[in-house]
Amino acid sequence: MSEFIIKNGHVFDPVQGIKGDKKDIAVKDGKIIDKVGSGAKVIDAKDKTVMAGALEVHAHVAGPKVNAGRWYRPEDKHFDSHKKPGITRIEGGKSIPTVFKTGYEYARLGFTFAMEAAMPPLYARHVHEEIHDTPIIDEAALPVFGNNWFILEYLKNHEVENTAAYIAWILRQTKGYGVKCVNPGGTEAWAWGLNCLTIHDPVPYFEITPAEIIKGLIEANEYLGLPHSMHLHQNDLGNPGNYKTTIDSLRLAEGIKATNNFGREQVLHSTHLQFHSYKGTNWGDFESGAKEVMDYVNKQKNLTIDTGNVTLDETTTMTADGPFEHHLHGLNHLKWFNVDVELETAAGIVPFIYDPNNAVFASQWAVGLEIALYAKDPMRCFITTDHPNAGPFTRYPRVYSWLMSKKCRDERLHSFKKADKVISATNLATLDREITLYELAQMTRAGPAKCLGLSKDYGGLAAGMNADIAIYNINPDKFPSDGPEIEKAFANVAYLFKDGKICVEGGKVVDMGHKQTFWVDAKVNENKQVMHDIREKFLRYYSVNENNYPVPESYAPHQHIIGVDATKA
Amino acid sequence: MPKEVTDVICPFCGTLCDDLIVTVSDDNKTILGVKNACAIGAEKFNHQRQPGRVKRPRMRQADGSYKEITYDEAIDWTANMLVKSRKTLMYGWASTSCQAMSIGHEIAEKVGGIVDNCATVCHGSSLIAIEDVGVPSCTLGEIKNRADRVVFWGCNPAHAHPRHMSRYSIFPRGFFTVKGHKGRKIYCVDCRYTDTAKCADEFIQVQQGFDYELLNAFRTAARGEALPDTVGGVPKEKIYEIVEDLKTARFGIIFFGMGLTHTMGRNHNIDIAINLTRDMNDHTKFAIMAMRGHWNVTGSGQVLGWQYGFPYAVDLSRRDQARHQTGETTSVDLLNRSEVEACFYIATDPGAHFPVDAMISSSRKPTVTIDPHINCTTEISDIHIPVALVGVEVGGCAYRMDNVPIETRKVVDPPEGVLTDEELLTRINHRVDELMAKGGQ
Amino acid sequence: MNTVTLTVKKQPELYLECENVNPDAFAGKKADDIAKLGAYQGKEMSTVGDYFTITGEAGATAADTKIIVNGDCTKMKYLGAKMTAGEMIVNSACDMYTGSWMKGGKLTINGDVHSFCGLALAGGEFTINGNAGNYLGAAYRGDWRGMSGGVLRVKGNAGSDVASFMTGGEMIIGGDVDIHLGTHMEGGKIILKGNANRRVGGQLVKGEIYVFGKINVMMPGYKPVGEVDLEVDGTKATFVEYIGDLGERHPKRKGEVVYGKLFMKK
Amino acid sequence: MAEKKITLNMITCRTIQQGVGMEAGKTSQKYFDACTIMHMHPEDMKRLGVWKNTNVKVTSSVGSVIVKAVETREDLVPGLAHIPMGPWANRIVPAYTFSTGEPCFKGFPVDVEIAANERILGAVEVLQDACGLIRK
Repeated sequence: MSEFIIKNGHVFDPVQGIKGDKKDIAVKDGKIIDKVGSGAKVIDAKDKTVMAGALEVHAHVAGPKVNAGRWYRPEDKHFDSHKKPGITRIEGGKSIPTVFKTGYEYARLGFTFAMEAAMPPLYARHVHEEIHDTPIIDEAALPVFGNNWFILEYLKNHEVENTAAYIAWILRQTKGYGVKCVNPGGTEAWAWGLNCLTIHDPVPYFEITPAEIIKGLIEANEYLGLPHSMHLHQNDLGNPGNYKTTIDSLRLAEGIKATNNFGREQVLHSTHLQFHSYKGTNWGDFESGAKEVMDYVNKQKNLTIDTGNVTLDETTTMTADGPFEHHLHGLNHLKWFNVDVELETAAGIVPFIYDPNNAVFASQWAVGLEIALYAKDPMRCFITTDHPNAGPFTRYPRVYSWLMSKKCRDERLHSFKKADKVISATNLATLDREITLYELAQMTRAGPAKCLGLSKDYGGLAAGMNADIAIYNINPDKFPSDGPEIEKAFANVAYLFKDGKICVEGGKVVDMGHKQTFWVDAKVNENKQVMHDIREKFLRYYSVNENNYPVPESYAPHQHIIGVDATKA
Repeated sequence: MPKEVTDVICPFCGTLCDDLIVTVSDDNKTILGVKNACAIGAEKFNHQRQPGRVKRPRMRQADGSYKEITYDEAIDWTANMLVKSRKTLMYGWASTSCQAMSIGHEIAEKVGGIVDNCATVCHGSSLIAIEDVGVPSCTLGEIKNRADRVVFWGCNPAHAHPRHMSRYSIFPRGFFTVKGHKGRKIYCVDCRYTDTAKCADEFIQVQQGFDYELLNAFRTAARGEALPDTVGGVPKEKIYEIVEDLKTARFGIIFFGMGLTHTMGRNHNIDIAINLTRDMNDHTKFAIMAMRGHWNVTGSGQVLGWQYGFPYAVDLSRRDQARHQTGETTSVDLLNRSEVEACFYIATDPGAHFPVDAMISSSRKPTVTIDPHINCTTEISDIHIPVALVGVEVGGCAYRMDNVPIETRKVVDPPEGVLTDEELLTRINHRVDELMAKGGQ
Repeated sequence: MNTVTLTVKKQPELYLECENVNPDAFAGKKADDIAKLGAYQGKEMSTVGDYFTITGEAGATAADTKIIVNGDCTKMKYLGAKMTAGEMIVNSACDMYTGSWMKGGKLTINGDVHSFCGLALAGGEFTINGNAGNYLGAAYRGDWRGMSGGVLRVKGNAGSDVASFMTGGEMIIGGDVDIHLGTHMEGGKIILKGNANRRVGGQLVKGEIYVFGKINVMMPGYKPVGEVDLEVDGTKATFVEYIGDLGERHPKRKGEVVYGKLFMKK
Repeated sequence: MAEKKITLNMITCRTIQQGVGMEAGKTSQKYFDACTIMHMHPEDMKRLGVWKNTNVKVTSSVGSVIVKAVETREDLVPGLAHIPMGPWANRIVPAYTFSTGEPCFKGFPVDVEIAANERILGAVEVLQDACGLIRK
């Protein structure tokens, strides 16, 4: 493999505390090293910004609902399907790009890793088929557990050890990365057309509450010591007044300490917090609850969050929160897709237009920005658009421009048709903070890497770390104040190194890299009870045989397996 | 010693049963018996061992007879045809693996093909309807575990999906459905008193071609509005009675088939059935599902979906963009209008299943057909390339009618020297690369 | 206004994609530049000049440009598609997508058009002095936004799925239509001078349909509510008024349900 | 008094015998037996004066095919006829799709007349014949 030396760039690396100093980065055999020989290829990064490759902590990029969203929306790419010159394939789709476009676009934005945020275990093979076809970026997927019958039955009796053994079994069958929980209990209730809107609403038949599920999954996650924490999409998403339920759920993590060998400090990651930070009782008196929620998050060191920024686009919402999508369809009457998955979960999809002329959508935009701007510790707050729910990930550069330039976001805020209403319903106008490049590196690199338990090799530029490096045409000494300029600078990297290879140069994809699928193999003590329950459920209730359930090896030809030993004496 | 292969997936229909047990000879060459399969599935496995199977490519001669050629010759001819043609119909894919489809799409993107699958004459109407109005659905296990009202509308699983009723929809006992059949009320709506109708608690005979009107009447009744005395031959009292009963379901499901997709109005029949299902969700929980035919037609839609964003009829002929318009880029329309210059058929038999005028148009163009067996299409093609039977002689991923993917199993070796779809397509792809590098189009 | 005249000099062997034959693409161009615009048959890229003789030159903008096309265009797609201003007259039958996604200007076809013409028409005047195929003025697949503005006039008959998902504008059909007229309509106005086969106004949320002839089978979701005297496209007559589709959702305005309306000439 | 020619509404559908025959091979006897039949209502058979298992000529707007008339097992209403899907049925299926991609497989008018002495072509033959590929 070739050697590189990236010279004279302004380096931003929270791992080493480097804040824009000029520093050379040496690369050899896919790793960052201290020094390279004189034969190394020189990359001139003068007047450029150098960061580690970014990590996407939460996006819907592969799997059954993502794909349904693609193919049932031909109108989303009818005029948006192009092939760029070079080695790339045809790229299609605005709100839900095809797998090819997904890989290329993430790479062009400087990303080297993306987490698929919701994998129904029964559909794991589908998720991995798409991951397999997504070029360049490394990917992993989180199986969903919050409405799984095994989990509901074990946690009803607070059987944490059995829960953990079952989680370990699922991770191995599905090549999954960690524990995702979506609308705990509510999605099982949805199988009967019902929902759980607070954490104390009982789940029909199973006699358990969302609170018990959340707490039990956090405990099981720490019992196993997985690299990532429990990853929660809370109950009552998207409804005015939900911030109380949000804080109630976050409180469940109080007093629990992270137990793992990966440097992770949080026990709960609360995702797309924007959708969960609303005050008021209806859309008429709706107000931002971002301050209340972030005040709590800032105090609790064992929590991480991501934002879920609304980008004010036409997009496609999709979530395992089945009842929410049904509710949304009732509001906008656009085409509704739903699938309930036996014993495990559900999913819904509805196209959505975040019209800036609408005061509610403009306020949601403001709430998302507030979440990031209120965050005291950028190592615990990550920028996402909950792609494609609040907007497509391809809009990250625009989100960065709103966060990094007060001028830019104020221009947007004051040009809303109902600006007065938005300003009075939110606190955004009062916030002066501008996210710095260093903070951006924390929120998109070092932070997510630590949260996912990958901080040893990813999210930084220290010697020994993986050579995933993004170089932007940004001179920190002359940081643009103009929104479109900031956007342009982040939209196409000057260079993207993935595993020490140049994959993007001048915004153009030049190499497909060495794409890997990450998953976690947790060893637990032999558990006869759980194995018996699994056999029983497959014989009686599943529609596929147990032997046809696992993801075959060939689906993930390049695996990065993270081993965890959770056997107990 | 003969051995048993268990958990075998049946590569016939969209039910994708995964509990077959196949007995094979100890040399892995011959299937000796099949357990758990329906009559059709069993025949598929049994046909594998019949003598007289074609094992090498064949080329049609001037006198109409076929002459054996080598794989290399067939691959070269095919690649040349693809490179030369300005617009090629690449139809089929429903009986091959997702892995093979992926390679096929790569070829299509290079040569300017239009990739279409068997949905085009099957559940294409359903896909149009879902594109227009979405679909509330579920996996088959949900029906087994929860459904207490089951409606078969214009479908006949007793003939087309023989084990569907016993595995998922009528007879099985599930978690919340411990009484099995007794706990479910089964309706069948059809213009014929089919064998499926004979299993139903209630049969509603609709006048052929009046499904849209009848579904409109169901929706109107559900909103408590007035109806004419009869709709599509069904008295209004009956319509009100059924609608009220469906509202009292705990979990209801509508299965539909060719009775809706092939009948006047096509996609609209499904569209309005989906809307009825959506309306029912204001009262209780309801789902609807297409009874997909070919065992992996769903998979083709999925792979096209994640690679191009459209479920079928994907026009890559411009090579720099993907387009989709049923009625234009669909196989039968392309052939009716003679909009393509060459035809490439894989894992399907349009000769048996397309209307004759479309096939007359096809027969006048250079044509390659890739199929394990001789069929109607191979006999009007310039070249027939035999391949291994996917799901029997080679594995690969397939998607069930509810979009659940299952990796099919290889149970016996293919005949010696016979390529798999993946191997063959890979070689065609390489040959296309070589020709294009040499300055082909 | 400058006039460009195109005369077909060669017939395509397949179908020719003429997405560059419209006032917007021609604006500011002389005959030589127009000749260089792309035209496609599958993967073969040729030019407008390969298929047409071009005389005259375009105006500075689309609004200043008039295009006249002579010769047989039966195998030409996308003529006048996406035009936003100016004028275009085709003295021939045309293939698919003629006048689709049109936003403004005036397009006249002196012949028949095939399917998918006038898709999602948003503005302008589109006149077909012949018959039209299926999906006239409908939405593109999957879109809930069909024809939203402008005037679409067909002298003869139209096929099936006419005006699906229409949200605005006006369509006048001189002759008959086949099945599914105004399905999923959510606004706008359709005037049908002839007869409709079946399924008029199915799943209609909002909008008005006027039918001068007969409908073979009426949708069960329509209910007569009275008679009204109206003047419709220059014809004064008594119409029976129906509301519907009663099986479909309807918006409310000031507490009152707003139904779709179907008027049948007595 | 039987009529010489009657008009019926034709639907083409899958049957389990057709499925089995298809998997047995398109040139197999099983396939031939399963697909070269037309299910008719007894009243229509009476109207035409045709006995069970007699060959009939079925003509649609696009062509004709010879199949064997049989009494239906899955009840039809009078006026409705059914040929299992396959190259014989498709010999008469109109290819018009209403711009939906789906031809008119179900619900098209056909004329039926007795053709007791005419031969039913084989699966490949019926297609090759239509395509003009049989050298006579």
